Amino acid sequence: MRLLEYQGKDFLKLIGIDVPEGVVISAPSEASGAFERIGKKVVLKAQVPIGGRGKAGGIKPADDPKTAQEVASELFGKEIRGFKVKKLLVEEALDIAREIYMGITIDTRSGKRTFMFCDAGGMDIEEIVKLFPERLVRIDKYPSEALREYEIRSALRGKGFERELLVKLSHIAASMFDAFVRYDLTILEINPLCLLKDGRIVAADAKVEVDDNALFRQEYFSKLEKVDVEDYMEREAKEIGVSYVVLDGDIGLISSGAGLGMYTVDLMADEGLRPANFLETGGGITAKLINDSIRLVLRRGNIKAILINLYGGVNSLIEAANGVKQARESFAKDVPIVVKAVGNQQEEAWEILSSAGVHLIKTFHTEKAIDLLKEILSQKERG
Amino acid sequence: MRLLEYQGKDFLKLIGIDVPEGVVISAPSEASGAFERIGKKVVLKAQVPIGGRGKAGGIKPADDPKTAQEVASELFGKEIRGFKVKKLLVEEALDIAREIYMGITIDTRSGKRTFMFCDAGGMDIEEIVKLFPERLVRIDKYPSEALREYEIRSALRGKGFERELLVKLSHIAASMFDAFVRYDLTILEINPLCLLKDGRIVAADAKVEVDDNALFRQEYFSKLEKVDVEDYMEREAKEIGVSYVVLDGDIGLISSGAGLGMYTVDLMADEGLRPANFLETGGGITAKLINDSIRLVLRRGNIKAILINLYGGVNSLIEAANGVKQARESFAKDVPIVVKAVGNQQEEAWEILSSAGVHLIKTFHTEKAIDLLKEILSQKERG
Amino acid sequence: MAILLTYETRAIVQGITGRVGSIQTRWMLEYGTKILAGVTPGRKGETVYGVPVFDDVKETVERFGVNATVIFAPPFAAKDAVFEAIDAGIKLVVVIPEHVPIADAMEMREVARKRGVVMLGPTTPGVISPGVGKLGIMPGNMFKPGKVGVISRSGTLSYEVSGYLNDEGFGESSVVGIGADPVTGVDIADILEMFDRDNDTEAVVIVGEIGGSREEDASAVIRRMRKPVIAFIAGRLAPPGKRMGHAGAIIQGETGSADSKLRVLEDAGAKIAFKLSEIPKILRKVL
Amino acid sequence: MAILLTYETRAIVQGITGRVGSIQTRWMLEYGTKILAGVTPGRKGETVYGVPVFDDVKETVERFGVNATVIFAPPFAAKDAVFEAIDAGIKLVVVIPEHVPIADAMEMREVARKRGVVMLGPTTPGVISPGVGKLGIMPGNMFKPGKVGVISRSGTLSYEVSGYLNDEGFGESSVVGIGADPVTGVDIADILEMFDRDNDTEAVVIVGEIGGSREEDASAVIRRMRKPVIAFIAGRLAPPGKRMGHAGAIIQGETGSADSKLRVLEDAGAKIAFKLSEIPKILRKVL
Repeated sequence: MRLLEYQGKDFLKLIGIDVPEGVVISAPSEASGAFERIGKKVVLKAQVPIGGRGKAGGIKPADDPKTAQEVASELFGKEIRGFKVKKLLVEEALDIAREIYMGITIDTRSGKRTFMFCDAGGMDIEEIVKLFPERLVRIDKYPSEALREYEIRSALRGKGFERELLVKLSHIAASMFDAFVRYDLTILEINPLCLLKDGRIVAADAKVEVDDNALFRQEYFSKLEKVDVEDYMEREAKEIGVSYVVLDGDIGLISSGAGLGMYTVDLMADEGLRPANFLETGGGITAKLINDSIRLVLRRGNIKAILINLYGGVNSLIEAANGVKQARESFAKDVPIVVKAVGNQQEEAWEILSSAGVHLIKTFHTEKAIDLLKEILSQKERG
Repeated sequence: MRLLEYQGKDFLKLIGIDVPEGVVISAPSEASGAFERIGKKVVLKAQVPIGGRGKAGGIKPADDPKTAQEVASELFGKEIRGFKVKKLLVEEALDIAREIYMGITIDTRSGKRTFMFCDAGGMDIEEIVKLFPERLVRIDKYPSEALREYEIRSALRGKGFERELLVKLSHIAASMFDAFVRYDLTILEINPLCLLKDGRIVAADAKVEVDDNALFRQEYFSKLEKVDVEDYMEREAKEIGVSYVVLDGDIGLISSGAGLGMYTVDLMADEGLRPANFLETGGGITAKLINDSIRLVLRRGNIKAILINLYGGVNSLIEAANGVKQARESFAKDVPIVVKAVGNQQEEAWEILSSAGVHLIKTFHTEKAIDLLKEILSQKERG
Repeated sequence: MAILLTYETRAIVQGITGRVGSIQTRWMLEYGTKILAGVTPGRKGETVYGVPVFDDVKETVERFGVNATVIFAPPFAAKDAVFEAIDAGIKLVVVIPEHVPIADAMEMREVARKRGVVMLGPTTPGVISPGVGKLGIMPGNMFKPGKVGVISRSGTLSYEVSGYLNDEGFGESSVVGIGADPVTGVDIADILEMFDRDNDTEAVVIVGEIGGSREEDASAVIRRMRKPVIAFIAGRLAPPGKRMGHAGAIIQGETGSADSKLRVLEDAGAKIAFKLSEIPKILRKVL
Repeated sequence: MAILLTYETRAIVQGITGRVGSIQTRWMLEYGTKILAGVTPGRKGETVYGVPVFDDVKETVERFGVNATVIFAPPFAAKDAVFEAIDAGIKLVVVIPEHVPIADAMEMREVARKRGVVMLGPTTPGVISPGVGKLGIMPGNMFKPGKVGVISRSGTLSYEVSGYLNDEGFGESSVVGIGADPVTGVDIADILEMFDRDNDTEAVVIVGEIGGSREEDASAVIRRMRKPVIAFIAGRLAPPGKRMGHAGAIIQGETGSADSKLRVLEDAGAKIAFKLSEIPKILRKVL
């Protein structure tokens, strides 16, 4: 779960890190009021769940209430990198003396949490680190280890931070790390952390991602207003309980594993077929889940055929077959469906699938399923 | 900080452990209403911060609202082992099938937290454990170690708990241990934990003590209504910042360390002198603290003399001397004061003390200070 | 004879009374696996397909000399189940559940590695040594005894690759799913070393996929291995995954893409298969 | 020559710029102690009575080869200060502050002991080796060089007992406050063993007090010691302390009272002093 900027900043406040003065608005008419509350020059920032919004025109300054309202009207009408603007963060314009980078993520390689600091921040951080690797301070910690302020102070020694600034930066870093652990985060990034000319240290941006699998124990986040991050179909997929990504082709694809799904996409592409989506069921297949998945795939419109690639390991092929049959009998009457199903209880499943009028592959060969699919499509084209 | 029973039970509820249905009342007139709310036979339990209240008549049953009110009136008039009854817990009468003991404390010897379980509970638990040590299940954990439910399940194997009961008891134990760590507790004891005939498992009593030194980070407890646990003078002592215990003699005693104070009490007793109190300053002596301490000691009334036993290590003897002098000049004009003061900056301190008209011992010998005190008292008696 | 799961393996199933746990126990038994006991707290005294159930793992170790476990616990309980197995002295832990919090997976990995425990998963199909037994959820009919070791990040693809190996008469010594989660107990490199030491394995197939760097990290082992290694990466044309912020990008560097993996693996001496169907052909050449 | 604090000791003061830290630094310096640096985060570049201040302990270790620290931190910060010192490789840590949460003291004790660090405190006056130096808050004028080792749970009583030793011409090799808190870094037993190995110590005085079981726990060491041990317990007639619930009573068993301590110590071969003034007389007999 990825937070919008304003939600991320609320979270930073919660853990004791300062952010610029700001007001969130949902309509252009609220902009001048927000300006008055802040009481100085502002920037209006489109709240969209994607990076690069600055270059896409999603961040604009305003020096007076009237301009603020005009800018807000303009932004609320926009679509930024595919996302409609539904909220704006109206924030004090910052008088920046210096920018810093701080970020924490999980190094899946080692299974450690990795804290990173750079004495420069901003959009070019990756370039800076590539060119001047010595400017990156990196501390890795096993789950059993805490990151303590003194380690950060030691690590920042000689990097040009002194007196209170050193103490404050170390404290911010320790608070971030502590929160990262406590709140089951997968990313916590402040870029840039700004030293302002008036002496304040504020997080000018906030990137916060929470482990979806840990939301059950993270009430703060599970109670947050759900962000309109995904395509509505991806959201529906979440409710059904499957992973779903929209692609731009015309073949519906359902697979019972991520690896198998990726492999099937590769093979389809090799054969010039274009999947309309990537839908992976995971290990919890029921008849209903398959039925719902087929409905979801078809909702996309313009679907020429569906390929269902299944193994019966932890998944029940019988459940899957029943789901296909139900869909066939109600809403998926006409679309060609190719099903490859092998594994535990395959014979029973084949029987059900045969009665459902789908094209059946009874061996493990995904390549054969794709050959069959191609054949069906070309027959269809020929009429 | 020690919680009253009802506060302890509120805390158990917070951490997910069931307690009997109960209502706290502050006046006899609320008793019948409380009875109605509970809707069955009740017991009324005096909320006093001391054990043994059952034997002292602080727990009484009532089978109807009228009796409840009468019993409440009786209890509110009582003083139990020195404590006036200001609150009653009106609680459903329990139909008990079995009693169990669970407790956690700190083993100062090893620096570990110790979980204890016994398949019998109640007031005789210490006797039971002495007679049948094999009935005690004990698990010790370093701070870096968690206590996990499966360890408790393993430890309870063969102790006669099965099926859901085993799972529930392990879960309660793990919740207790987790809370003990998270909330900086020094004692968490449920005795007895009752298996009721209706299948519920409830904590029939709760003993909860929190580390006073950790209250700064334990908002739940620091916000709790302060319990009227101590003598009002002990409470005042806490505000001043000293440790204070009331004794039954007539010599005021102020010392700059717990060990020194205990030693002084021993020596006084050997010489037939009886201290009126035990007041220990710790390492934060200021003139005001000493001045306040002398006032506190004198407030006891009936004080024949004051003995002040000080070392100047981390404490400033000059501050102490100024505090004595201020007290001498305002409210402590007549009482004989013997001061022993040695250590850092002793000469400057002696000068101030001499000008304050106290009896001064300039060597380390506490015995000499007590001899001097005896002499002064006998002179006084002789007139 | 095989790695990890051998004739000496004496296993339990944690979560044996659950819907998935019980049916999978049946299938493991039918495949001939030695499942000596099961554990579900509070269910001691019951049996599941003839397997006795206990309240805690320690008792099963004490009674049956158990040395492996297959865990079917709900995701939030997986960590405790793993720690219970490790504390009881079990050295092979197969963690089937998906959706385990990554923080828990990290703790499990740290403890398992410190204690010398081989932990497969989370989100693993488990390990099968065809003809010997299976600890996990893979369909037994997809595998045949043979001389090729298979290491896979994906369960389903390990079934598919075994299909090709069987078709062409190779079969598998053991098929090991390290787990599909970002953080797992063992790395591809760990399993490669086991296969290299195993007398019954003549070649190893790595079925990788895009993301992470487990494949790249295996290159040092591949370089010093005596046996041929064939590598396949799924997701050559898959849509790019989520970016893990600048921090993720900095850590990841150039690793993670199919290109990176294939280049590094080939450079280390692995033969590259672009389709699974190519694997048997390559095997014919190298064996 | 002394234990813990010797001519080789090179110390820092953590919290050197605070009110107490700075004045005590002055007194330690005046006593001749080698204080090479101080640490207060954010204050690097300042000096306190000529001692240079740094932001972190590690830098002082790298620059000055520091091997001991005296900590004057507020109670809530004591744990971090101790961990910083231990992580920087310091093996003698003196924790002056009172009112440290007991959970923090437990963590400090666990880590210190695992890492082979001698931690005195919390709530310790520190250690003084008369004539050599002092790491702590004891008034230097209360001590004289000599051959008696003193171990005390109470700061003030260690001053008083040293007074008697000086009066009678004994003096002290080292005087060690283990700390008055319920949980401390070292036990009486640990310090006894050090004194037994120290060539300059001829006898040891234990100044104990009621509560806990550190005195009882020392009996095994006393039994095997070559040097005479004299024990004193304060609080013979003090009011009984708070009961730590049934749990506390069960753990504590018979230990904790003055009677218990005196009986166990005497049984182990220690000579018992009922008043501090008796100690020099006993010393004359045993030396």
